[in-house]
Amino acid sequence: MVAAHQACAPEKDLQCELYQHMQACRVMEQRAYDLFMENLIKGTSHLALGQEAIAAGFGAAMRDDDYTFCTYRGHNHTLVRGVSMTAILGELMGRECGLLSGKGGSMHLMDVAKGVMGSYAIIGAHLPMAAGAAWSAQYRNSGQVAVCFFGDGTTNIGAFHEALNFAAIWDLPVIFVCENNLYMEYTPIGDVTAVENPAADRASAYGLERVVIDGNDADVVYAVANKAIERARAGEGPSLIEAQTYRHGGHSRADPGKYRPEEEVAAWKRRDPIKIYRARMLENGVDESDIIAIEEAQLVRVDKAAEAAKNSGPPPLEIANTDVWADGSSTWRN
Amino acid sequence: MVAAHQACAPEKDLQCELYQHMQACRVMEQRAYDLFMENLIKGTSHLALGQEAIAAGFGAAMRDDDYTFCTYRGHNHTLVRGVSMTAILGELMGRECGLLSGKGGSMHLMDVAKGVMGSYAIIGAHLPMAAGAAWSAQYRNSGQVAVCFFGDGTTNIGAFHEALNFAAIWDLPVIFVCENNLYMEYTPIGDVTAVENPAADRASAYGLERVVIDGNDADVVYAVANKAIERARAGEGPSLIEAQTYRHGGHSRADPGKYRPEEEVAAWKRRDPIKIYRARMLENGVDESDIIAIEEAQLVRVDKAAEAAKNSGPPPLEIANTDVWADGSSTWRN
Amino acid sequence: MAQLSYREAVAAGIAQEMRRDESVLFIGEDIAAAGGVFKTTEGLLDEFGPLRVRDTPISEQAILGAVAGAAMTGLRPIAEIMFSDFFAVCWDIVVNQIAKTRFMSDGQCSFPLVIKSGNGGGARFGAQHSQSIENWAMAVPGLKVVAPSNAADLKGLMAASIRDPDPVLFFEQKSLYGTKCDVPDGELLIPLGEAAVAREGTDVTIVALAAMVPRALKAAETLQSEHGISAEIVDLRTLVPLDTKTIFKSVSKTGRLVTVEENPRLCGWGAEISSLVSEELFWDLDGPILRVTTPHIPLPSADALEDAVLPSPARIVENVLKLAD
Amino acid sequence: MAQLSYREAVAAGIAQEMRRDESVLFIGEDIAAAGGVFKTTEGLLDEFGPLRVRDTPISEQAILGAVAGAAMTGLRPIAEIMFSDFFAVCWDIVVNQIAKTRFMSDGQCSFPLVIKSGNGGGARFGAQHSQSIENWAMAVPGLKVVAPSNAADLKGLMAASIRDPDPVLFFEQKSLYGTKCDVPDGELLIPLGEAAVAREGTDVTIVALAAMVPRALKAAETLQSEHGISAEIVDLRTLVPLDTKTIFKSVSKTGRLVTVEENPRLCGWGAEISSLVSEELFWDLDGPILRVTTPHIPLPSADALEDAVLPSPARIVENVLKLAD
Ligand SMILES: Cc1ncc(C[n+]2csc(CCOP(=O)(O)OP(=O)(O)O)c2C)c(N)n1
Ligand SMILES: Cc1ncc(C[n+]2csc(CCOP(=O)(O)OP(=O)(O)O)c2C)c(N)n1
Ligand SMILES: [Mg+2]
Ligand SMILES: [Mg+2]
Repeated sequence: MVAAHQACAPEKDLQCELYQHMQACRVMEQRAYDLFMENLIKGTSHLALGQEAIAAGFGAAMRDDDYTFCTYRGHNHTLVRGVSMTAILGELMGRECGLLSGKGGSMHLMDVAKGVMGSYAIIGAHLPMAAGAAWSAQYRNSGQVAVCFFGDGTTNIGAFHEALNFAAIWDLPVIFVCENNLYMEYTPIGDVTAVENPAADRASAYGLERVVIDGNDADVVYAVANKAIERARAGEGPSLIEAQTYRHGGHSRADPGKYRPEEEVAAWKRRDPIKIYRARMLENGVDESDIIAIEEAQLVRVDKAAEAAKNSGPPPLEIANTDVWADGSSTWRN
Repeated sequence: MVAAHQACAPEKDLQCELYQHMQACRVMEQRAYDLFMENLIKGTSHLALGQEAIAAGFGAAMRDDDYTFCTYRGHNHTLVRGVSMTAILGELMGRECGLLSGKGGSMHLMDVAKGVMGSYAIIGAHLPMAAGAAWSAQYRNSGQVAVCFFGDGTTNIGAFHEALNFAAIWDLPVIFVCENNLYMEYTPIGDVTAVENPAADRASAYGLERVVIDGNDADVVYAVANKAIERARAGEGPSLIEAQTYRHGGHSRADPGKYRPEEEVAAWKRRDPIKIYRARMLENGVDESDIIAIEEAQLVRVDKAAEAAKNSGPPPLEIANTDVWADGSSTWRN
Repeated sequence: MAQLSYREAVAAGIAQEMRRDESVLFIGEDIAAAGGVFKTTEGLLDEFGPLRVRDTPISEQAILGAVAGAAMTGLRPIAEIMFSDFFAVCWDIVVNQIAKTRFMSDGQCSFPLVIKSGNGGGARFGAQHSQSIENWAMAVPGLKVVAPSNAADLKGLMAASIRDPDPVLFFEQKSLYGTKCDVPDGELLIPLGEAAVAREGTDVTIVALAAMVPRALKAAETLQSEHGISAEIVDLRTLVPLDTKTIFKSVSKTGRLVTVEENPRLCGWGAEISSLVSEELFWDLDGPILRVTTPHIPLPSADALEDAVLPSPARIVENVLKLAD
Repeated sequence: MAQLSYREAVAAGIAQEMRRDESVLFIGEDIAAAGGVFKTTEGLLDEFGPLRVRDTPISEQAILGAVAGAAMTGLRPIAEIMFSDFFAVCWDIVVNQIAKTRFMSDGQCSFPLVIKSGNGGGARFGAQHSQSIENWAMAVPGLKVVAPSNAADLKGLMAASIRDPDPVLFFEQKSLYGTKCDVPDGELLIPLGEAAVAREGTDVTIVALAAMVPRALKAAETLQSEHGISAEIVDLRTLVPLDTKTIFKSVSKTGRLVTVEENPRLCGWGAEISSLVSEELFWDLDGPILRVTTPHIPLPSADALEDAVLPSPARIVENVLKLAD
C-alpha cells in the first residue's frame, strides 16, 4: 500500500485545485440528494459522497484530451473534466438543459468534447471499451491515455479479466482504477471474492504491478495517477490501481445502507477525504480564507446550476426518436 | 513444476490401466483421423493425439460417480470414463448407433450414465457449469467431484475468471484442468497472454495454489489428480492444474498445423506420453508381452467399434424434432 | 383470499415450492441478506437458510453456469438476473448451453431451472436498465418464457415454473411490482401455456403481455365507453409454450387483431403472433393486423420521454380505431 | 470482370477499404497470421501489416469492447466473431453498449464499425457452431444488419458497411463460402438498405436471405417448370435498413408472400416482414402469408438430420403450392 500523504506537499495551486474538485463534487452530489428528496430527480442515482479524492486526483492529473470512462457512479469523474454542473444536474432531472437532453439519465453522463467517453451501467462493459480507446490513441500516436473507473464488485465479472489481459498484451495506454468501497450493492465484497484485495491481488495475473493506495488522500491519488499516466504515455502499458475508499451513503437512491456496521461508517466518515485535505492545507500554510473562498464559490456554483436546471423544461418529445443512427434518425426502413 | 516421474512406481495393475487408457484413446483417435480421410466423418473433429496422459491419469483417479466436463477436444476424456467406443465413433460419423444418435456430433459427446456431463464447444462455458455440478454435489453431500478440462486459450475468456472465483469462494469440489498445448487454434498462446503460464500464473488471483505439471507423464497426472480429488472430496475446495502437453496434429480436421516450427513438433513427438510410459513400464519390470496384449486388445476393440459404426445406418429423421423439451417433443404451441 | 403485491407474490411463489421440495435452491446478487434490490425476495433467507438462499458475486455467467450444472445433476435451482438487460452478459449460458444441451444430448439430461429477472421500463432507469427482452427469449429454441401481468398469476406461474422440467425464463415486469390483487390462499399453480381472457369482447382482439395487459384493459374501457367498440383482451401469460388456441378462438370471433408489446418493434413477439394468424387464420380476418410496440429505439431516461415512447392506452385506442375505419 | 468465391470476396471487400482509409483496422481470433479459420482473410496481414491486422486472445468481450472504444475515438475498426453463435458471449457489448450509446449520448458519438461473423448451418458442426442469428441482430435497435447471398454482393456490401457511420453486423453465411460468381473489377460499393430482385415473377413473392436465396431460386425453377407458377425472388441483402419498398412492390404485384428463413421459427425476421405486409398491404393479399423456417430446434449434427431440417427447395415448393390451392 502506497503510504498516506507523501513527505513533500504539492504546490499551493495544485492543492487548491484538488480541494476545489472535491468541494465541487461534494456540493453537487449533496444537492442531487436533496433534489431526489424533493422528487425532482426520478429513477435512481448513485452518489459517490466520500469517494471524491479519487475523481479529484485523476481529474487534476489528466490532460485535456485524455479519455475518461466511468460507471453509473460517475457524476464526479464527469464533473472534474470540466463538464457543466448545470448540464449534469439537468440530466439527472431529465430536463432539456441536461447533458444528454434527458436521453441518458444519471447513469449515463457523457461529454465527448471534454473527453468523458461515457458512463456505463452494465458492470464491466466499459473496461474493454476503455482499452479500445487506448488502442485507438496508440494507433493514432496521439499520446492520449484512457482512465477507467469501476468498483470492487466489478473485479469478479468476466469483462474485467478480458480487458486486463488484452490491455496488457498490447501495452495499451489505459489506467484501470478500482474504487474499492468495500461493497457491491449491499453485499460486502469480502463475502464473494476469493482474495483480500479484489483488484490488486489480481494484478499479477496480467503481469502488472500490485498497487493499493489510500483513495481518501487526494495527494496520494494525484501522485499515483501521475505516475501511471506517465508510464502509459511513454508506451509502457497499462496500470491497475486499487484505491481504498468508502461511500458515505447507500448504494443508490433507494438504499439507506443499513447493512453496514455503524462503527464502520463512523470510522470512514472520520476519514472523509475533504476533511483530511482541508486540515492538511491549513497545516501546509494555505490561508483559511482561500479555502473558504473555494467552498463559497462552489456553493454559489451549485445554487446557480440547480436553479438553471429547475428552470429548464422537459425535453421536446421528438428527441426520443432521434439519434439512433448517425443520420440523426431512428428510421429502420425506407 | 511437479517433478516428472515420481520415485516410487505405481502398482502394476495401475500401470496397465493407465497404459490401456492411453492406448485406447490413441487408436480411437487415429481411427477417427482415418475415417475423416475416407469422408466417413463429416463436419469437423478435434483430436488430442499426444495429450492422452491427462485424460488417462484423471480417468484412473476418478470415482465412477464423479462428473467430467470437457470440450470439443473431448473424445479421450469421454472414453476413459467407460463410454462405448462404438457409440463415440458412431456419433462422429453421424450414425444411429451414435452416443447421441447423431444429434450432438464430435464436439458434444455426453454420457450422463457414466458421469460424462457433456462436451462444450463455446470456449469457457463449461467451467461455470462444472462449478454448478460441484455445488450440487456439495449440497447433496454426495462426495462427488467434478473435473473440468479445457485448453490454454480458454484462460483468457471471461467465464474462466468468473468460474474460478465462484468455485473458490464456495469451496466447491471441482478440479479445473488446463491442458496447455501451447496453441489456441493457430495462434501461440504466448502471443496473446500476459503471463507465461496461462492457468497457473492466475491461480493466486483466486487464492489457489500454483500447480504446473508434466502433462505427458501419466504417473504425474495420476498422482496430482488423486491429490486434488482428495482435497475436493474432503471439502477443501477447488484446484487449478496446468498440465503441459502438445497436440501432435493440427487444431482440427481442416488444419495441417503448419504454423508450428518443425523442431518443436519433433521434440514433443519424442516426448510422446505413450512412448514414455511404455519404456517406463519395461523399466519397472512389466512383461513386454503384457504390454503387447494391451496394445492388441485395443486394436481389436477399435476395429470392432469402427466396423459396428460403419454398419449402423443414418439416424431416423424424426429424431431431429425430439427432445427439445423434457416431454420429448419440440412443440412450442398448443 | 389475501391481497398481495406483485412484488410480494415473487417470494410467495418461491417459498411455496421451497417448502415442498428440498432440491429447490435460489442464488443471485443481493437476493439473500438484502432481500433483493426490488425487495422481491425478503424473508427467504430467514426461512430457508444460507445453504438454500445465497448471495453471489457479480458474475452472471457463473450464476447461470452454476444453476445449469446443478439442474443437470438433480437439483431444481432458481437464479436471479437482477435486470433483464443483464442477460446480455450471460446470454451464452442461456442460449447455447441451457437451451441446447438437452437436445444435443438426445434427451439424456434436463434443465429444470428458473431464471427470474426484472424486465421492462417505466422506472426512468435509462436504456441499460429498462429494456423488455421477452422477445429475445422467445426466439431461442429450448427455453420456456413466462411473463405474468398480476400478482396471482405471478405466484401460480412461478410455482409452476419451478416444478417444470424445462428451463424457464421468468420475467417480472418492474413497472408492476407495486400493483396488488387478490391471491388465493394455499397452494397455487397455474399451468404454463395457458393464456387468459382478461376481458371478453366481440369486435377486436387485443393480445397483450405483462405490463401491457392493464394498459390494454384501460384502452378497452375507453373503446367501449367512447366508441362503442367491444375489445377482447387476451393476456398471453406465457410466450412459450404459446397458447395459439385461445388467440385463434378470439380472433375467429372478432376478425380483428391488435398486439401490444413493450419490446422494441423489430422481431417482437407480436410479429410472431401476427404471422401465425395471417398464416393460419387469414380467411377469418376482417382487416389488417396491427402491432403497437415501443418504437425501435433504446429507452430514454427522462420521465417525459419514457412516457412518450412506451405503448399507452391512448396509442392502443388509436390503433384499434384505425381498424374500425 | 473476375470470378471470385464468396470466401475471397471477404478479403477483397476489406482490402478495398483498407487501401483507401488508414483508419480501418481489423482484429479477431486467428485472422492475421493464419488468414482466418474460414480462410476469408488471407493476404490482409501481408498487405496491411501487424498494426492494422491483428490476432487477439479468445476474449470476445475485449475484442468488441476494443472496436467500440476505437470507433468512438475516430477509427473505423472491423472485428471478426468467428462463428455467429459466439455473439452470445459478447452480446452485452453489442446490444447494450455499441447499439445504445449513440442514442443515450444524444448523438455525441457514433460507432462506425463492422462486426463480421460466419453464420448458419450446413457444415455438420452441430448446435453450437451452426445457428443463424440474423434475427437476433434485427431485434436490436441501433444495429444495421447485412447478410449477402453471393460474392459480388458480399464485396460491395462489406465495403459499404465499413464506410457506414453506424455499427453493422455483417453475416457471412458459411454454407456459401465455396460459391463463386462474377464480381466487377475496381471499386465496388452496394448501398445498405436495398434489396435485389433476384428473379422476376408474377404469381408469388418469395423473400429470402443469404443461403436461402439460391434455394429459393431453385424452388422457383421447379415451380415454373413443373407447376407453371412464376415466382419472384426478393433477396433482402440487408435486414436493417429494411427495403420495404421492394418487398411491397413485389407483393402488390403477386398478391402472395412466402418468406424463407434459415433461423429457427419463433420471432424470426420472416415474422417481421409478415407482420409488416399484413399491417400495410393487407388488402393486396390474395391469401395467407406463409413462412418457411428451420423448425424451432437447435441444429443437429449428423448430415442426414441437418439436411432434413434446414429449409430446402422442396419445402419451399411445397409451401408455395399450398398457397396456389
Ligand atoms: C452485469 C451487471 N450485473 C449486475 C448489475 C447490478 N449492479 C449495479 S451496481 C452493482 C454493484 C457494483 O459494485 P461495485 O463494482 O463495487 O461498484 P460500486 O457500486 O460500489 O461503486 C450491481 C451488482 C449491473 N449493473 N450489471
Ligand atoms: C467463445 C469462443 N470463441 C472462439 C471459439 C473458436 N475456437 C474453438 S477452439 C479454439 C481454440 C481453443 O484453444 P485452447 O483453449 O487452447 O484449446 P485447445 O483447442 O488447444 O485444446 C477457438 C478459438 C469458440 N469455440 N468459442
Ligand atoms: Mg463497491
Ligand atoms: Mg490450446
